[in-house]
Amino acid sequence: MNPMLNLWLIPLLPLAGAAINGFFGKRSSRKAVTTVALFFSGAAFAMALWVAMRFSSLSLPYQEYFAHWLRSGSFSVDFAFYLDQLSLVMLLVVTGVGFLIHVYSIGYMWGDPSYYRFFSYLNLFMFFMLTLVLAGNYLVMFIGWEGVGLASYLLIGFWFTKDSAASAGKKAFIVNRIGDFGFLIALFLLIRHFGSLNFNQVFQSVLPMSAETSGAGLLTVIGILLMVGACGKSAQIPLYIWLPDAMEGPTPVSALIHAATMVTAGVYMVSRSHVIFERAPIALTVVAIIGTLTAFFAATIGIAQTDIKKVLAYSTVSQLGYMFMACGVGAFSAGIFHLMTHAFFKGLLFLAAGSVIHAVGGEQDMRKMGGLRKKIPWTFWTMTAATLAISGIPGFSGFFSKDEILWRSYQASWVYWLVGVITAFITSFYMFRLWFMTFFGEYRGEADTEHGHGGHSASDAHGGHGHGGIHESPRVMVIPLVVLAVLSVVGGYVGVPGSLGGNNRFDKFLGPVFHGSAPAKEHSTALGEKGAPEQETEGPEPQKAVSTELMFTGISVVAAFLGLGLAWQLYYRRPELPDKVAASFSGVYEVVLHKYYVDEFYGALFVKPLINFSTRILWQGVDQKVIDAAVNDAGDGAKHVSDEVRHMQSGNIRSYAGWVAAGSAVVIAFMIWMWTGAR
Amino acid sequence: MVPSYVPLSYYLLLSGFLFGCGVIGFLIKRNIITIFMSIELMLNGVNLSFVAFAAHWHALAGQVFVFFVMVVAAAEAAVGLAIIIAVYRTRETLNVDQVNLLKL
Amino acid sequence: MGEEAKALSVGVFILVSVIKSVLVLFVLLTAVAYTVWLERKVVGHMQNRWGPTRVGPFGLLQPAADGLKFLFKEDLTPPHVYKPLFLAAPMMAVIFALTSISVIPFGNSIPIFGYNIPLQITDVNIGLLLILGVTSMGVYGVALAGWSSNNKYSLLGGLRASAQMVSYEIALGLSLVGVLIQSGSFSLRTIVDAQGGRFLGFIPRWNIFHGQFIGFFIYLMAAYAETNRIPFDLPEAETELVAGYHTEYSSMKFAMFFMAEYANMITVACVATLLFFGGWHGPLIGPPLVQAVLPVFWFLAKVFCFLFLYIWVRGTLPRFRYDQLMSFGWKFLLPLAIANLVATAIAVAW
Amino acid sequence: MSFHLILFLAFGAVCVGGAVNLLAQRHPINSALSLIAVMAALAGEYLLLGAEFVAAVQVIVYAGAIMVLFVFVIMLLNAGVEEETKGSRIALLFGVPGVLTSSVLMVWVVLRHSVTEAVPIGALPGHPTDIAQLLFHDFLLPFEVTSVLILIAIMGAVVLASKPEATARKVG
Repeated sequence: MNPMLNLWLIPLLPLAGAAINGFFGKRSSRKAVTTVALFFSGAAFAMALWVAMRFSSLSLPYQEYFAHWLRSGSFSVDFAFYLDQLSLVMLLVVTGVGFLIHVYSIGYMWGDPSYYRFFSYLNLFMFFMLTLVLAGNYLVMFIGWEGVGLASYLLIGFWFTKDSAASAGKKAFIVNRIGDFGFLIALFLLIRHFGSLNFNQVFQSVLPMSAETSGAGLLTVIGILLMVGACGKSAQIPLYIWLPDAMEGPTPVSALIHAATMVTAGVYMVSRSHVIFERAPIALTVVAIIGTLTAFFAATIGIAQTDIKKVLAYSTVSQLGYMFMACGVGAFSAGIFHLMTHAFFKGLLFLAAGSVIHAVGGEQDMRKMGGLRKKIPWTFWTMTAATLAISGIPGFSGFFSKDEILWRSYQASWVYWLVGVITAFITSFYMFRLWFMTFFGEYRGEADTEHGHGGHSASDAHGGHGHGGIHESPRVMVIPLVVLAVLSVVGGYVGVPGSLGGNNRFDKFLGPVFHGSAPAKEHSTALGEKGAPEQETEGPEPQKAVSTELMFTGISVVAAFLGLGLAWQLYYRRPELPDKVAASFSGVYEVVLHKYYVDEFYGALFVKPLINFSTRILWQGVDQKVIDAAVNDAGDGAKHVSDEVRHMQSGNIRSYAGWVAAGSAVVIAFMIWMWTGAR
Repeated sequence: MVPSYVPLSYYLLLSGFLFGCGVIGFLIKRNIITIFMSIELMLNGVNLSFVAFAAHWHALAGQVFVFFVMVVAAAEAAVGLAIIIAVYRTRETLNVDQVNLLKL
Repeated sequence: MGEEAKALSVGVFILVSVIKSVLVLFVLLTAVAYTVWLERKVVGHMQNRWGPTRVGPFGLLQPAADGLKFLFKEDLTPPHVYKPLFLAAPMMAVIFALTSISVIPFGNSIPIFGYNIPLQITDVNIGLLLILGVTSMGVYGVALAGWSSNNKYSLLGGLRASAQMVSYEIALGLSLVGVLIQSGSFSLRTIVDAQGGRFLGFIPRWNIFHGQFIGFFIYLMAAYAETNRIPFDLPEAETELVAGYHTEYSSMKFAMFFMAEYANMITVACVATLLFFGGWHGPLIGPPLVQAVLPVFWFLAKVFCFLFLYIWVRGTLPRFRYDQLMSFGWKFLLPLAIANLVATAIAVAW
Repeated sequence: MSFHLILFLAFGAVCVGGAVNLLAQRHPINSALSLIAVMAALAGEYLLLGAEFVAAVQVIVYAGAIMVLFVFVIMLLNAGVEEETKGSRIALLFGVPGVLTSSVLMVWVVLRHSVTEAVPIGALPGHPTDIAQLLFHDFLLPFEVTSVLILIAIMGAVVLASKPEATARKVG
């Protein structure tokens, strides 16, 4: 039997930190707040590591039951945790990256007046995220799901005095709600048809079912609805619009929540429910298509962005698209693999970007940067590592994961692969564009004296750093950068594909979760072209496959280097070219610059009609003319009636007695009548 | 002496009569104290029927209920008379028709 | 309509009852009269006077003289009184006072003409409760008298009387409950029979020696208050209220109050004797006839002792102040009585 | 015309007379006295029914304590003859007819359905021990509750009747 791991400690530690900081942080010193926040998040990380060490000795999936939550009839939900390879990976990523970002935030947020609030929120986020990851059933997962939404809302709107921040937070929350709507309906369907939300029971009852190859069935519907939820949380088309705005939050938040952990919750959720998806090929296709489209689409937007964080945001969206593409083609382990590496290098990118912004005094526009290579070497080098990683330059973590995805997607359908490769090219292009614009050429910003005065420091956390001069960030910020840099370099080697002489250990590790759960063979042939059969990744692969895989690897590498070259051409050797290009393609450029006017489109299509509807019908119509009217009329009616009846209540005791007597006479008469009638 | 019987109905009629007198008194009397006495009269009427039924059904519980009624009556008398005194102190009258402001 | 109704035929029963009633009434009234004489004598001697001496030897005819005096005095009713009640009050007082004597047993039943006649007008098995009830009704006489004579002194007297009696009635009843718990009956006869015999051969098995001393003490206090005797005679406090509730009364009506008061004293003394001093129990010696009469003698002797105690106290103690009276009754006697009751209950349940 | 019936009628006559007198009298003290008479007569009825204990308690509690309180209050407030006020029409228009109708109905029911049943004299000797058994054993909880009720009533009476300034001093 399993030893008691006390998993519940892992989420509860950050919660305790959040509570302590939230209640007492206002009065306690920054040092105290720092200590608390670091201690609890670090403790969670240590605990996760300890669990990882004990992991081999566990019989999986390891489950912990704490208490009954709901009970109605046969349906019951418990507070239960569920640990297997998948959630272990997520656990390590969340706690590890989270802890690093905590450390980073100390330096970054030091000058902020509501320092304690930030860390309280951050810890709270950790709590919810861990709950989500460790949940033993969909409902507990949903708690975490909503909780991270809340935390992200709070943190995006951290500088709520800034209107854009506040509205960005609202936007994120509302868009997420749309996704949660789908998620909830999926949960209801699960309850309705499987009578339970526990992963075990649901999956046990799903496993024997055969794949719905012919037309959409229950599982398909559930899958698509789950995907809707995932779209909301993981910023996929059509619900990705909140993520770029979310960059209004402090950069560590963007790094932790909107790059590393929260936005990947959707991927986690989809791959957690892989049993369902594998039996719903149509849903899988939907996932894959959405992922592919998002990847490409967001990447193209990324090209034209000039705000450094916006670029990163769109790249995040597109990377998430990659992950969903992987899930969509049934390569869940590849998706999770990319999730992990992405957590490393994208977190690093954001942190480094934050460090850059920090250095130039709150400026976020890349056109006002440049030539920072010398001034902030640590940031430069770490950022370089991250850029190489994300662009899929061989040897870096991103390369392995992205390559894995591309290869598996090719096995599903060459279309995915093609789009994927193009996206890879674009990715490396805009990443290196960012890289060149930021660190090379000569500095295009204002004079040093301008740095970090009110306006800028208000625009991002730079309160304490009023002094001029572009300067390297303090050590407390640099160390996490370095650690993450190392991780994003070596992080990929856990999953070196067989074709490159490795034996995909990561895939093997996750194997027990994903493999063997696929529907029976004849179905898998039935879904031959799409939803790659899991078996292919197991064991040494056939030679032909190896050679082709190598070829495709080569192609993607070439694409990456092409992107690099183009960026070098445009933004390093001949910096004037881009404007020309933009001018020549002004129409396209405008469209891309304005993100394909998606926000405006949504505004015109949904938001404005909704507002008008609510104003005209709901507010002025229903609320004022029906509800308020009803209430008021009820009040007036009561008043009028009582004005009449009041006279009955003369305050004369004997009159009351008279009424009582008359009434009792009536009652007695009635009773006797009934009684005589009865006999 | 010869064992003799009185119909239960006689007792019931008597108690009903007492009760009715009590109600009438409550209705037509103007003096608060008298009204209270009318209430006591009602209670007594009820008690009589209690005891009569107790004797009729051979159930002592009826008599026990009488004790409870008495206790309630005692409490009611204590509080009621205290109220009357308070009313008199503020209103200088014992006439219910002049104590019609629903407050003391 | 007691149990003995079965033994006797109706006619004889009624006859016997009437005879007994008349007898008891006569004895009682005489006793009342001579209690007054006794009081005057004793108090006189206490105050180093002679008391009544002129009428008859030792003034033994004094009661008769008083009675005549009352009879022939003018019976005046002041114009401002509320007449019906003014007339009714003294009668009430007397009636209630005399009623309560009806259930007092003076001794065992004695055989006369083959009939077994109990020395008691009637023996209801709730005798004690009846006495309590009647004595509690006794307050009406005083109160109504005070109110109806429409005179502020009298009103105060009446108010005091009713308040005092209601207050002390509780202590009185509670003090008796201890005895009831011990004997387990309301019937005075049973209670007395339970007190026959002796402890250790010489201590009579009376309730007062049977753990009810405190009960007896409380009963005594409460009884004095109930009968409006010194030190609790506030309703008729001459010095403050000019004789309180019977200020306006004269001649026979006044005599009625007088009789009522002394009758009550005698009743109370009888009850004390029955409940605490073993009733008619006492050493029985001599020939059968003597033995038949002796219990009655013992009973009367004990009652006499109590009456003497009454007079003695009156001769010695001062009067309470009204607030002292109330606080004594509510704050001392009542808790003490409750404590005694609880203690007795525990002891019996042991 | 049995002995029992005679006694019943005698006591009943006192009851009826007292009740009617209570209504007829205009001075509260007379009403109080007539009520006392009613209660005493009721005690007699209880004796007829064999409920000796109840009868005694009726006399002690009702006639001896509660009514004494009434008389006391009447004397204290020196309540005079009740003055004729316009009164309340409702009481007369609705109340009295209501009472009459309901009582008529009740009489009808009683006469129709329980004439035959009869109670012998002393039908149920309510021995104090049996009553105590019921009171302190079977009805223990109600008994305790009533004791609490009494306690509350006492406190309420004290608070209500104590002089306002006295209470103010106690409170303040």
